[in-house]
Amino acid sequence: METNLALLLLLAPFAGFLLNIFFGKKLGKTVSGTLGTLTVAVSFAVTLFFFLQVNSTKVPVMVDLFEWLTMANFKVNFGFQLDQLSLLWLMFVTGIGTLIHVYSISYMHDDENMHKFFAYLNLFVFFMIILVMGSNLLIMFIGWEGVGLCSYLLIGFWYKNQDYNDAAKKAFIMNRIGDLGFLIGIFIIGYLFHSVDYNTISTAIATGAEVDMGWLSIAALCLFIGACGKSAQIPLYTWLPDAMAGPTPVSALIHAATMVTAGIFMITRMNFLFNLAPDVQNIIAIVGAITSLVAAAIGLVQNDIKKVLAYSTVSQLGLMFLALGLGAYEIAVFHVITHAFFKACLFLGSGSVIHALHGEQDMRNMGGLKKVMKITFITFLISTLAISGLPPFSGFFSKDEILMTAFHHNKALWIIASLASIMTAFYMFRLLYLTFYKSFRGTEEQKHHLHESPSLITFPLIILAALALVGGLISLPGSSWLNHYLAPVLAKPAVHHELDGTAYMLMGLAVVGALIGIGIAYTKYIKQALVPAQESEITGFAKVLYNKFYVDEIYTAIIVKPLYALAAFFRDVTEALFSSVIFGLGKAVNMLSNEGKTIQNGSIGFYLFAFVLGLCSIIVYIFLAK
Amino acid sequence: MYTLVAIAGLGILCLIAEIFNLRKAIVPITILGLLGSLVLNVADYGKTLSYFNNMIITDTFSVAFTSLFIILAIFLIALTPVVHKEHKAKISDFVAIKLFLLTGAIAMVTFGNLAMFFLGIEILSISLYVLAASEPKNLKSNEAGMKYFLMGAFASGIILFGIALIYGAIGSFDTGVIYGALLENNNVPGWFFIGIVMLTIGLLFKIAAVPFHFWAPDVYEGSPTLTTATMSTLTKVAAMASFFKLMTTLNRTVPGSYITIISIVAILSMTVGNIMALRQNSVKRMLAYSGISHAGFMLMVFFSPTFTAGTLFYYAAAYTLAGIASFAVVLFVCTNKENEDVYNFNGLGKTNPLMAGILTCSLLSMAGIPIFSGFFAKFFLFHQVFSSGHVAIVIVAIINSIISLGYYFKLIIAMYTKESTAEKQTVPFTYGAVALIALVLNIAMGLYPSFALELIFR
Amino acid sequence: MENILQQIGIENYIYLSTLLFCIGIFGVLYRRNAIVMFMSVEIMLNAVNLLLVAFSTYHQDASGQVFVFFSMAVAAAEVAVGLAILVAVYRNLNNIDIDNLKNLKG
Amino acid sequence: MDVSFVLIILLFGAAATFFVGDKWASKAALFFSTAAFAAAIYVTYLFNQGMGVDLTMNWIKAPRILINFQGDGLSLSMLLLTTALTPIIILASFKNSIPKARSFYALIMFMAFAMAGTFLSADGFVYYIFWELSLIPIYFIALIWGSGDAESRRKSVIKFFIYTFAGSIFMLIAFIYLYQRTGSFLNIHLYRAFLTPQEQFWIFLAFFLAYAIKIPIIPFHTWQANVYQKSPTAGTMLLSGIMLKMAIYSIIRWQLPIAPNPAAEYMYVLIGLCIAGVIYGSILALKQDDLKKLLAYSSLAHVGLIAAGAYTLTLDGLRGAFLQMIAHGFVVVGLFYAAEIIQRRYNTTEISQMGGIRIQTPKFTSMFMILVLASVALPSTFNFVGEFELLYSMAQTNIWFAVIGGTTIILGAFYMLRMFQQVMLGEQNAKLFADITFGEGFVFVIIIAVLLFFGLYPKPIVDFITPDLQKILLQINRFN
Repeated sequence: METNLALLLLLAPFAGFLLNIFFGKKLGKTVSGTLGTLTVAVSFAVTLFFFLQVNSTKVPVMVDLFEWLTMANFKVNFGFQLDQLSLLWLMFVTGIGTLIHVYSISYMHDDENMHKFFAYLNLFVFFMIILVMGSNLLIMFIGWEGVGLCSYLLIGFWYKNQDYNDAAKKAFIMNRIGDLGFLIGIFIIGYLFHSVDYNTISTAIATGAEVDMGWLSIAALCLFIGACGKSAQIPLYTWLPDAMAGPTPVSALIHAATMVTAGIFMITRMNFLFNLAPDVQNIIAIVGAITSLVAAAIGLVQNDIKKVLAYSTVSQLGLMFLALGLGAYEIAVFHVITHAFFKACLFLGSGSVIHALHGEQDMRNMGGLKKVMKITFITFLISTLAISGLPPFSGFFSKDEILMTAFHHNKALWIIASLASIMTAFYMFRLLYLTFYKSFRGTEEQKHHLHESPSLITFPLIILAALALVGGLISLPGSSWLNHYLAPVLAKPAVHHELDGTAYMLMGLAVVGALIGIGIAYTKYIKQALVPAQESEITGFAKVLYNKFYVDEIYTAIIVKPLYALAAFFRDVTEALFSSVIFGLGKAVNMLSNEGKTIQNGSIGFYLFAFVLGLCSIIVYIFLAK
Repeated sequence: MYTLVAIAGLGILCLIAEIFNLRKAIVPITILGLLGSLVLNVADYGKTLSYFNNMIITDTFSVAFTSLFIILAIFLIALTPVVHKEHKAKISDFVAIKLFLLTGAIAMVTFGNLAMFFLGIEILSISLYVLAASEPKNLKSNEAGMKYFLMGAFASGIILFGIALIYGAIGSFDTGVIYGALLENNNVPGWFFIGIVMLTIGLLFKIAAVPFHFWAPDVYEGSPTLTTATMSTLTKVAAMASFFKLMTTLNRTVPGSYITIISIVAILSMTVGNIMALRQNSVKRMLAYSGISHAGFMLMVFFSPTFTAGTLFYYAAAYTLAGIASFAVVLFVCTNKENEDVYNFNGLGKTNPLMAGILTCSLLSMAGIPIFSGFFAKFFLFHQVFSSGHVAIVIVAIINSIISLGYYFKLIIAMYTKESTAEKQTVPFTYGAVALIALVLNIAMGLYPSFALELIFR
Repeated sequence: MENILQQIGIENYIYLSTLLFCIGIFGVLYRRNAIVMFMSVEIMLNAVNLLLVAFSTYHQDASGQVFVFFSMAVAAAEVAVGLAILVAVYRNLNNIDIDNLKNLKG
Repeated sequence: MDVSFVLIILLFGAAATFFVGDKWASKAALFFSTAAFAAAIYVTYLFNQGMGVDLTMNWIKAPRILINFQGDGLSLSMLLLTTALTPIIILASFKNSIPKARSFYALIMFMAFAMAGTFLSADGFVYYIFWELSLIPIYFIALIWGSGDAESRRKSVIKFFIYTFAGSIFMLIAFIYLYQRTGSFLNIHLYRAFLTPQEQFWIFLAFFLAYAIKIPIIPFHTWQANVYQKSPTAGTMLLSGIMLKMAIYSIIRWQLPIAPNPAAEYMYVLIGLCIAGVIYGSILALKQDDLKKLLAYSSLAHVGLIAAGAYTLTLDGLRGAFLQMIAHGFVVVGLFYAAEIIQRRYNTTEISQMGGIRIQTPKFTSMFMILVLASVALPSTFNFVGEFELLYSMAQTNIWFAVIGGTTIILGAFYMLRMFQQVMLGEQNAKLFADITFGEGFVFVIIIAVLLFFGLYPKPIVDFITPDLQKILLQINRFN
């Protein structure tokens, strides 16, 4: 029964994928979209069932299907594990997934390949479920690469545009760099523990099996590299902003709410391992903090509405990694959830705006949409407040927990994180002001067509905004349901902060910081009514920021270009060289042959002479040899 | 012994048949006669008999080689009427000369006395001089005949001198006596060995080994193609077999330096032959050089002569069968052509797939590609040389095998990838039949190598 | 006969015939006229014949002398064929200088 | 019934194909190759039932050579691969109008025969004969039915032939030497030969030359790209799908058990060489203008990894090599088939003339995409199973091998997706691209089905080959 239900949970989206890919075109857009949505909804329903069950029984559901891989010293089963962590993830994956499917029915309605869009989206949900449900690292890896594939397919959904295809390719390849790390990590773990099952490994660690700590740390580091790729951390983050080439629902689902949090999921999954590698934890914390700051700084000056959100996502992910690095897994998870709500809402809201403006994404050509798009605006506002970390919105609670943990561990990290938060507040409100306030700056044509989006679009927005509003309730400071719920999957007990003076002071500081950010944005974009300058006019540090610290250019210069140059070198020089060695041998023999022809000169006299010479030399040799 | 007499008699019969205007019957009768002598010959198999005061000794070695020669002669004679269809009057002469040539060849492997050997080699040579120069109006043929004759006569002189020295040292021409004398008395005069060396050199000339090979490409090219076929198949292996027999019976006290010389000559022959063959335009010249390299390969049997008689026979059979098949195709392609250059073969794969296929297979066999007998021949040879401990020469042989692919494939490529220059012709029955039978025998030997390999025993 | 041979010594016969043989070889190598080359070859053969006869006497064995007959017959046959070829060449080239026979090479 | 039955079907099929004439040749070839596949399955079934499927016959007395065909997990799995791919390859050529079709299909069948014989022979000499024999048909296929400028084709094909022949003939010498030592060519006897380390070194080297050229391992690969490019696609499929597996199979079957010492001693050099090939091939594939050449270099990279795995001398490495051989066989045939389909319609393999195909042909795009993904070893495809095990075996040897070798998953994704983008995506191509026909799609569907099925459930194959690999491993470790 449980097996069948679990399979239903897993395979429903896959069925949706199959139906859509094979029959989608014939079924028509509405049917195709509905089908796609329903299959995910089914998964959500099943998840809910399991969630309630596990929440009450506290016993994880384990499903083992068959033996998949056989190594010399370990076996990998095709098995699934529905425990607290995976169910939590499944809840928002399928839940938000369903909402975004609903949204997409309307959003993608004009696209000729809508059935494909839904197919890919279903496939994504399917792989995401595998990633989350797997009972060992390799099953997770299937999902891990699978979601990467879907991300590739969806970023490049409008495949006629080669720039989009480039972005898709970039995403896939950068993910693959991380994946290599992940794989190496799996190798080491498999070698150390003779298993890649979560339970086996955690039991082994809990019972104090003798393991080489050095290798263990390396394994943890490798896994973290994998997480970096998927969750867009320095140095592998540059694909995420580019990934905004995909349709907006994709950005919301994959590149904000679910897929990019896979790294956090993985590290939380393996928390027992990371606990043993404090050095790696430090690295994670530092990388997370720096990522959050750098991404936030870049986000300050971007003009593309989705790019801003993308950098904001990177920055928020950085904060989550910071929490992971500090060993506060439950806090990271908390932020993942709240972030999923408000960031999905923000992306969908921006999608709604883009939809209304027929594809316009540059904020300099927006403005004044507040009046036309009421629902979009309100939901957007709620989410913006949430991400900025203002109480009582959900973001406040999760972000504050992170800041507080950082404060207790390392003041420098806390300062960095706080700075990032202030910047977040600034650029989010900059975004809000530029988009919704003042007057419309686009063309007359666009102005004429401005409209609020249809209900299929606004409905998910409302739900998500509501969740963004109240999501913080699951882990209120002091009495956290989440910490309690997650306790069985975490090796160490949750970090518990006393609600003392320091705590309140920190909360206060965080709020003040957010208000400062908002204030600056307000003065600049409402009071002074500034509009961001054209690219050519940007100078100084702003230009560096605007150009994203030239990281892409640097990567191109130090990796891609040399690689191409090397390829060309290999192709034109070494291949020719290798080839000429072989041909050279042949040529040498042929030359010898040509030379030999002159000896064979046709003269009987010479032939006889050679004959006699041979005769004499043989006789002489025989005598000498004697 | 009766084989020898029968074949000589057959030759005379041919000449008489011409007198009685039985031209048409000549070739069939000869072939039947040869088949008859083959039977006669095979009847002697397994026995060691001697005739005429040991002038002729038949053993398994001689019977095996005689059979091979007879079969080759049948092929060559079968080709004669088609080749000379415009000079019907000549047929009887050509057939008779070939029969005499065969007689010489058989004498060369059945001799029990150096006099018989000398007669055999001279009968063979003189017949060949005639055949080489058999187109008196063709300057090329003249030149070939002249070159071959001059150098051949020179070589005969050397062989004769060698025989004289051997006679002087032992006091007998009888190989048995010489063998016995060597067994009893190791202290033979020094000139005995010079005699052996001079005999060796004369035979190296006949098998066209470097540096006594210069005549071969020129003579092969200039001679009428059928004669070239005879030279490169029958003559070459007859000389080789004779050489082998001489050395195994006479050369009991082989000093190391003799083996060194053989190995140097073998290496030179292989290498020079293969390298020179690479840049030849004339197919006949190319096959001449290829023949030189094969002579080099065959010389490797002398490293362990006690065991290699079977291998030599196998190699000789494989090489000659492939040679006959290729020359049949060359004859077919180059009839009425000015020369035998490679471009004449362009597009043969399209215009005449059967002949192209046969030539391809024969060339592959010569190159030593399984499962043609040429491969097995090389394998058995390498195997034996390897067991005798001469690894270095095997490596050289292998490198040469690789080089040889270059020119064999040049011809194959021409046949299959280049556009045809000539009209499609129908294949005369004899060419097709001879080539096909030779190829089938070749492949059969490849599939069942034991038969030929174990034919010779003591 | 025996005495003479013993007096003179078999070595001297060998030297003589070797000398003759070498003269023949040099003749073949040095001359370009085909007929003269034939004759040189004949000298070589005759040198051998001499040697054979000498050995025959030395060994008191008749077979050496019989062999000489063979070799003379063979030489005659050889020359017959050779001269025929020579005539053919002469008809085509109008001379018998072997240096004109260099068309086949390479 | 023994394994020789399959060989007989293939050989008879070759003859029959030749004699039924041009019109029916392709059908006859398809029929007989499918029959051979069925027979191979039946033989495998018998083998699994514990029945003997070996054939032993005396052939040559001195030197003692037996005709001995042995069916075990390893040889039967390769036999199945060969006989499964042959009908696919034949089917893939169906749409082409091939001049002299009967010779073409007969040569394909003959090649299948020779390759199957190579896999099955237990007698080193017979094995060598089949090994060489397989060279001849592909030579003619590439020479006669190849594409491109005739002169350069001739040059590269002859280079290929001489080069591979040169390598393999040294193997023959190694066999002759082994025969001197053991008096037999049978592999089980050769395994038992007690060779000194120095002897082993030379034997190993001789084998290595043969295999390194055929696989190919750099720097012996120069023949490959040109031949792949210039052969007709069926030829390329035979070469890359099956023929180069012969060499890797031979490493496991012959080279390592006979001369394990140098393999262990020079392990780092060998693996390093193979991995260098992985990187080199991958980087080269980045900048290729010709689709088939690109695939050739990608194949170079993939087989480099397989060979590296085999040289780790671990069970994982050997098994991974086997799994990946099968997986790669299917995927590379599929990819070259895709190239062929494009070539059929556009008459070129120049990547620059492609692009914008996806709009016109969604079905083909999806299938091509899946093959590309399988080629980059996406988990749940068969290739992932193999590649994972290979990389894991390398990680056991030295983690850096896995790291450096693992870059193939990055670079592989790089060049394959780049290729896919340039070939398929973008604005609609001016030239019309008809969507694939049922027959064409059918081939793809079979290949994809195999790749996905075994990707998720490789256990049957694993269970089938593991016992015999363990035996081989036992031989490899016999000196320790």
